[in-house]
Amino acid sequence: MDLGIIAYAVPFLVIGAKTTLLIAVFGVGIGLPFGVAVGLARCSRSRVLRRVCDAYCAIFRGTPMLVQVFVIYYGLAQVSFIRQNPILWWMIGDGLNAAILAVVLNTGAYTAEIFRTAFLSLPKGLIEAAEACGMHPWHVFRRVKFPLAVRQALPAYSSEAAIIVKESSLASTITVLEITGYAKRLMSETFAIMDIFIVTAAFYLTINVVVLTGLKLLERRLSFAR
Amino acid sequence: KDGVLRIGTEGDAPKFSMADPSGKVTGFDADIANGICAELKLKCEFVVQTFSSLVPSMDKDRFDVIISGLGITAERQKKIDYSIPYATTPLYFAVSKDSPLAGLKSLAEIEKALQGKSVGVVTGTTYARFMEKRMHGADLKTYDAVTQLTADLASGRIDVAFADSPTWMDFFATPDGANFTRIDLKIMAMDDPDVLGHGMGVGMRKGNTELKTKVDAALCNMINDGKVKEASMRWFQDDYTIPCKK
Amino acid sequence: MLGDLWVLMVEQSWALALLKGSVVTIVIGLIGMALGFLVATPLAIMRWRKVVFVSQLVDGYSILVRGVPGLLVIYLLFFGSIEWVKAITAAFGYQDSADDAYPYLVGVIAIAVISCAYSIEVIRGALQAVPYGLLEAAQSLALPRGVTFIRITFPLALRLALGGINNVWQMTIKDTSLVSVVGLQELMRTAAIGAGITRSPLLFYCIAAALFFCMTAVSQTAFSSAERALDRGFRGR
Amino acid sequence: MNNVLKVHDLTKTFGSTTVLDGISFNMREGEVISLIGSSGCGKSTALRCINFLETPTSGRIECMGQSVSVVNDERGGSQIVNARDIRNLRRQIGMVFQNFNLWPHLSVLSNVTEALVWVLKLGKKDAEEVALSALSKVGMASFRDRYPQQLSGGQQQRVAIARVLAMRPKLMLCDEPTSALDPELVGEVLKVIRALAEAGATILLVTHEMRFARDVSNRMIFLQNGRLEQDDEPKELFRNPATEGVKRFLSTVMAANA
Amino acid sequence: MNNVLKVHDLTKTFGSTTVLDGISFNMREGEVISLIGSSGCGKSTALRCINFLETPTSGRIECMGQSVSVVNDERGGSQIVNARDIRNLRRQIGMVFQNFNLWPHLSVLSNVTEALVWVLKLGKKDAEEVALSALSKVGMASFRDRYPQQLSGGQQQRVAIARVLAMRPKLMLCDEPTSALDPELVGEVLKVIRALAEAGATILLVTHEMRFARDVSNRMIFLQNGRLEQDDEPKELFRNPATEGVKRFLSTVMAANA
Ligand SMILES: Nc1ncnc2c1ncn2[C@@H]1O[C@H](COP(=O)(O)OP(=O)(O)OP(=O)(O)O)[C@@H](O)[C@H]1O
Ligand SMILES: Nc1ncnc2c1ncn2[C@@H]1O[C@H](COP(=O)(O)OP(=O)(O)OP(=O)(O)O)[C@@H](O)[C@H]1O
Ligand SMILES: [Mg+2]
Ligand SMILES: [Mg+2]
Repeated sequence: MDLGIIAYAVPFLVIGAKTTLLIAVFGVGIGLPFGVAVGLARCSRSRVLRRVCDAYCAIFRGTPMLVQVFVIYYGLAQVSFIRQNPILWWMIGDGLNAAILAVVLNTGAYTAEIFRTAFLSLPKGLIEAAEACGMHPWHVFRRVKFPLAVRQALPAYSSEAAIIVKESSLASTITVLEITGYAKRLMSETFAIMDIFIVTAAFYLTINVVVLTGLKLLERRLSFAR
Repeated sequence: KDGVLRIGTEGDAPKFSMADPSGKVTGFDADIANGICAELKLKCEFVVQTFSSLVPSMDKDRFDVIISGLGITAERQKKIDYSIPYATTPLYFAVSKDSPLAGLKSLAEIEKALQGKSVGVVTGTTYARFMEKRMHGADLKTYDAVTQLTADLASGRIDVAFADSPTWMDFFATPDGANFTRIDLKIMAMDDPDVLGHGMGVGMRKGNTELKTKVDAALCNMINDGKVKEASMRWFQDDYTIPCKK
Repeated sequence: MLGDLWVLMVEQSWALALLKGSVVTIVIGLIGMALGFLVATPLAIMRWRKVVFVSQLVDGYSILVRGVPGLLVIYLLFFGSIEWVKAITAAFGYQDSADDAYPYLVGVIAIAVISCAYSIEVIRGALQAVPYGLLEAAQSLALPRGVTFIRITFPLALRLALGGINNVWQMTIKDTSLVSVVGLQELMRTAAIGAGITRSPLLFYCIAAALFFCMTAVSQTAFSSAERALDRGFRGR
Repeated sequence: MNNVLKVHDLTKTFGSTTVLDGISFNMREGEVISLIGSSGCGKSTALRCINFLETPTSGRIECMGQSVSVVNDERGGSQIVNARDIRNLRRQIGMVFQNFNLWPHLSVLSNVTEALVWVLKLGKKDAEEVALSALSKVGMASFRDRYPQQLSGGQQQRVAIARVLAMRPKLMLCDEPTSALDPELVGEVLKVIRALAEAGATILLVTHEMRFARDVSNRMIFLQNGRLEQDDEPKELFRNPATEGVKRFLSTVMAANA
Repeated sequence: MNNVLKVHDLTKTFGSTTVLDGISFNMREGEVISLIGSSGCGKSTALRCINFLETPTSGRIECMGQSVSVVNDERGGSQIVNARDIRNLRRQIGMVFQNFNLWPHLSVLSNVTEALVWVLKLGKKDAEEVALSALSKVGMASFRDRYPQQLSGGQQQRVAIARVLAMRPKLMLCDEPTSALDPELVGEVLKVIRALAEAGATILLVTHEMRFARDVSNRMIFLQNGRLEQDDEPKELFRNPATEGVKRFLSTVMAANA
């Protein structure tokens, strides 16, 4: 490894890491509640709602995120209606916003699947016990369904969180300079592909080790005595 | 391998290196490669790979040379060896026809006019560096490919784009590009070789001097007998050859 | 518009190339996923049983592989090993065939290594969620460990893991695009080349997405029926 | 006194098995009714229907006069009162489940305060006070910080009872509330139920302990194969079994008691 | 007759709470012993220790003479017999759990045949035959294709009993095997247990039904706060309670029965 190149690369990557974190934080912050809501909707009694959410999940899980990013950023930009609507254009006109939108939509679909199975596998009696004392569905959800589902979903969701951090790299294809954006530039400037790659990976690894260990600790904290 | 020259190339760069569905590579780079093979009496074997794996693959002897429009810069030369430069493409700014920038003439004027404007370039290119070094006040956006750059220029996300001349020839011919024009200021690599490099060269593993002398000689021959010009005219309708200094 | 499409797809035969790419994607995705799952299951079990030392190793592996970009995994695997392989195969005189086959091998292994790390977490989570009393019942009846696992623990855990495994599979099939860095023309890479040289990225990427969607739609029906089968007995109260 | 609960022609089928077959009875305020019958005769299902946890296939359930649930099977569909009405009703109906259904992620105390805080909107302090008093009624106050899975079967059952007691429901549905308790505790629970009834609560309980049922209830209802066979005062029921089924059931009970 | 089970100075603590405190007793072949005591006194834990589901903190359990489990807390660690020995023992020990623990993904029949096929290595046909005969003993043969969650509480309990019956264990540990059953069925189960005991099985059961216990058992063991307070023949126990605790427990039982 060439220390000179690494020393040159790190300051750029640090700047990029801030953007990566920004995307990831928004991705988790919006994507998790959104995904949980979709997961709930997929277990709901309304057939239409279920179908719509199923389709959404099928599409966003079934296609590569790169394509989703492209369609959202370049594809939608070709629709003049969207270009004229200030709110829509605010969402996709700017690369960073479009990236966050894509990450949220993508992770939402995966999160929904994780939580859907978690919700389906909850012992029904526990929910009935909550309903039987007249709890509002929202409270049933918040105090019984969600805490129990989270405990089961956490291992799988921790993977999803790590994926969000890594997939945020696709933002570099739509002009957002996060870690990978800078890394691409540095690589073609210096051709020190492996060196820069390894440093870049170290950045992602650091973020993810923090995320994954954090979630592991949370999991341990939440596990109740058997 | 005996009797074969293995060539790494990207395969997805229009006009330069295009791998068709059957895997056959055409384009300016392919012509240069075939020329070199003919000179060296070797059989050409193309290996199509993504850009970021080209250099490590060559390092590990998956192929012998990279011919993929690589610009020669001092920094890159720390990692790989280059042949002599054989061609360079002129660079232009493109703006929409009704833009006030359309009439500008000098780099200084442009630099001033670009303050606060968003400018698009393809990431990692020598001219992206150039933009960064020269256009301080501009909001630089980097793209992975020229198609994305031109798409954003068309959709109005960026005010100005900077790329090589073949890109603009292509783009202006499309319906989207009809409203755009290039600023009449030709920038060549020689204008600022420290940043823009010395033109395109063939990349080789470091220390492979035997091959380098052979390839250099072959290229020099091709330049001198007009083969490079021929290829350049074929793909770009213009002569981008850099004369052989030896 | 349709005429252009015809020219691109049929006359320039991009359709065929995309289909070929799909085959590479499916083959590598399936083998990688299956391999990963096979390895993940015992590892997850050991992690669940809290086997000393192995648990820590499994945790380390899973955090490491999930933490770094997939591209690095395949880069290190490929570029880290290729010299050795070259040397060894050259010694036996098989260098040419090794050169051709090795990228496939590494591609599959890399995909397996990645999907394995994700599968471990899914399986472990599901195993932990199986009510302990049900396993005690099996123990008290002296069911051998293996039988308990195959007949009781695994089916119950599988039901809980199915959604997660489905996620891992969908991710894995798309992760096959990583193998393009070792020179394999899978679906995404083919689409990227087509997008680049025909200058119609949206068209090619959307076709690729549609092909991916078809693959996952087929697997989705399989997962749905598996889910229904495993849900037998749980639909009561 | 008003009718707290009117059940009319309640029928419930699971697939092809008919579990409840046209059951009708009324409950007046302050009444304690025991639902008896052999295993699998539909007692739990009846309780679950009354609490709307199960949608009846047909029949009518009228609860607290306020709200009426009309269910028709004439057009093959069930029509139920809306979710909000059900919730309002449930606020006044407490249910002790046969298998307790304590929330495993909450401590004993939280299991009890949960509904107090979120349904009755008590403050945290008040809720804990109420909860502790309910817990001590069943002798579980000292286990307040344990988690359900760290409790013995009988302890779990007592927490489940306390969870409902704390809500002071107007109508209490208890599904074998003493199945895991020793005779001593059965006596305690008996006392608690009596006190509740005296304070005006209406209680419908499923039990297999005939003596307990006889002691505590104003009326006893005997179910067999989902059909209501007799609905009478305990004395009357024991003296004059209405059908062969009741007679046989009681005679084996008596034989066992002998 | 041999001692089937010898429990010596069994102690079990969870964290700081001592649940079992130096319990010792023996069981001879064909004996039926009832373990009684108030809720939370450690009955289930004792059963679980004997079946090695719980590792005792200290003490000694000797089972069927074959194998001895020596557990010491002197050096702070527990030393247990190896897993194979435990499995061999468990093959001859059956356990009916307080909360049934039926496997939800298997039909009633499969719940019973499972161990027959995999532990006793019966063929599929034979296993089903044995299973059905066990199921019919508890009146559940007609539910063979149902899943546990489609059964009532009492039906689940009966399947749990059949699952153990079918294995013809030498030693049966039953944790409140009749808690969810009506008196009629309690009588049936009583018969089954008697028949088993007469056929030579040894049965240790936890129960709250004093009459049932008195009728069925050769000896009764009273636990209080994890201590063994009395181990006597039923008559003797009822006549001469050894300690205040036993006396109080029995007196409330009697009062409840009155
Ligand atoms: N995991 C645990 N942690 C702490 N205490 C426990 C745990 N499990 C059980 N206990 C305590 O051990 C005691 C004995 O429990 P056990 O289940 O043996 O009681 P039991 O005699 O079977 O009572 P019941 O008749 O109510 O079933 C109880 O007081 C219980 O609270
Ligand atoms: N989901 C279901 N599908 C089919 N049959 C069911 C289902 N749930 C319950 N049953 C049947 O309905 C009948 C009544 O069940 P229920 O639980 O009401 O009985 P119970 O009177 O409470 O009996 P126990 O005293 O044993 O608890 C039983 O025969 C049971 O098998
Ligand atoms: Mg019941
Ligand atoms: Mg117990």
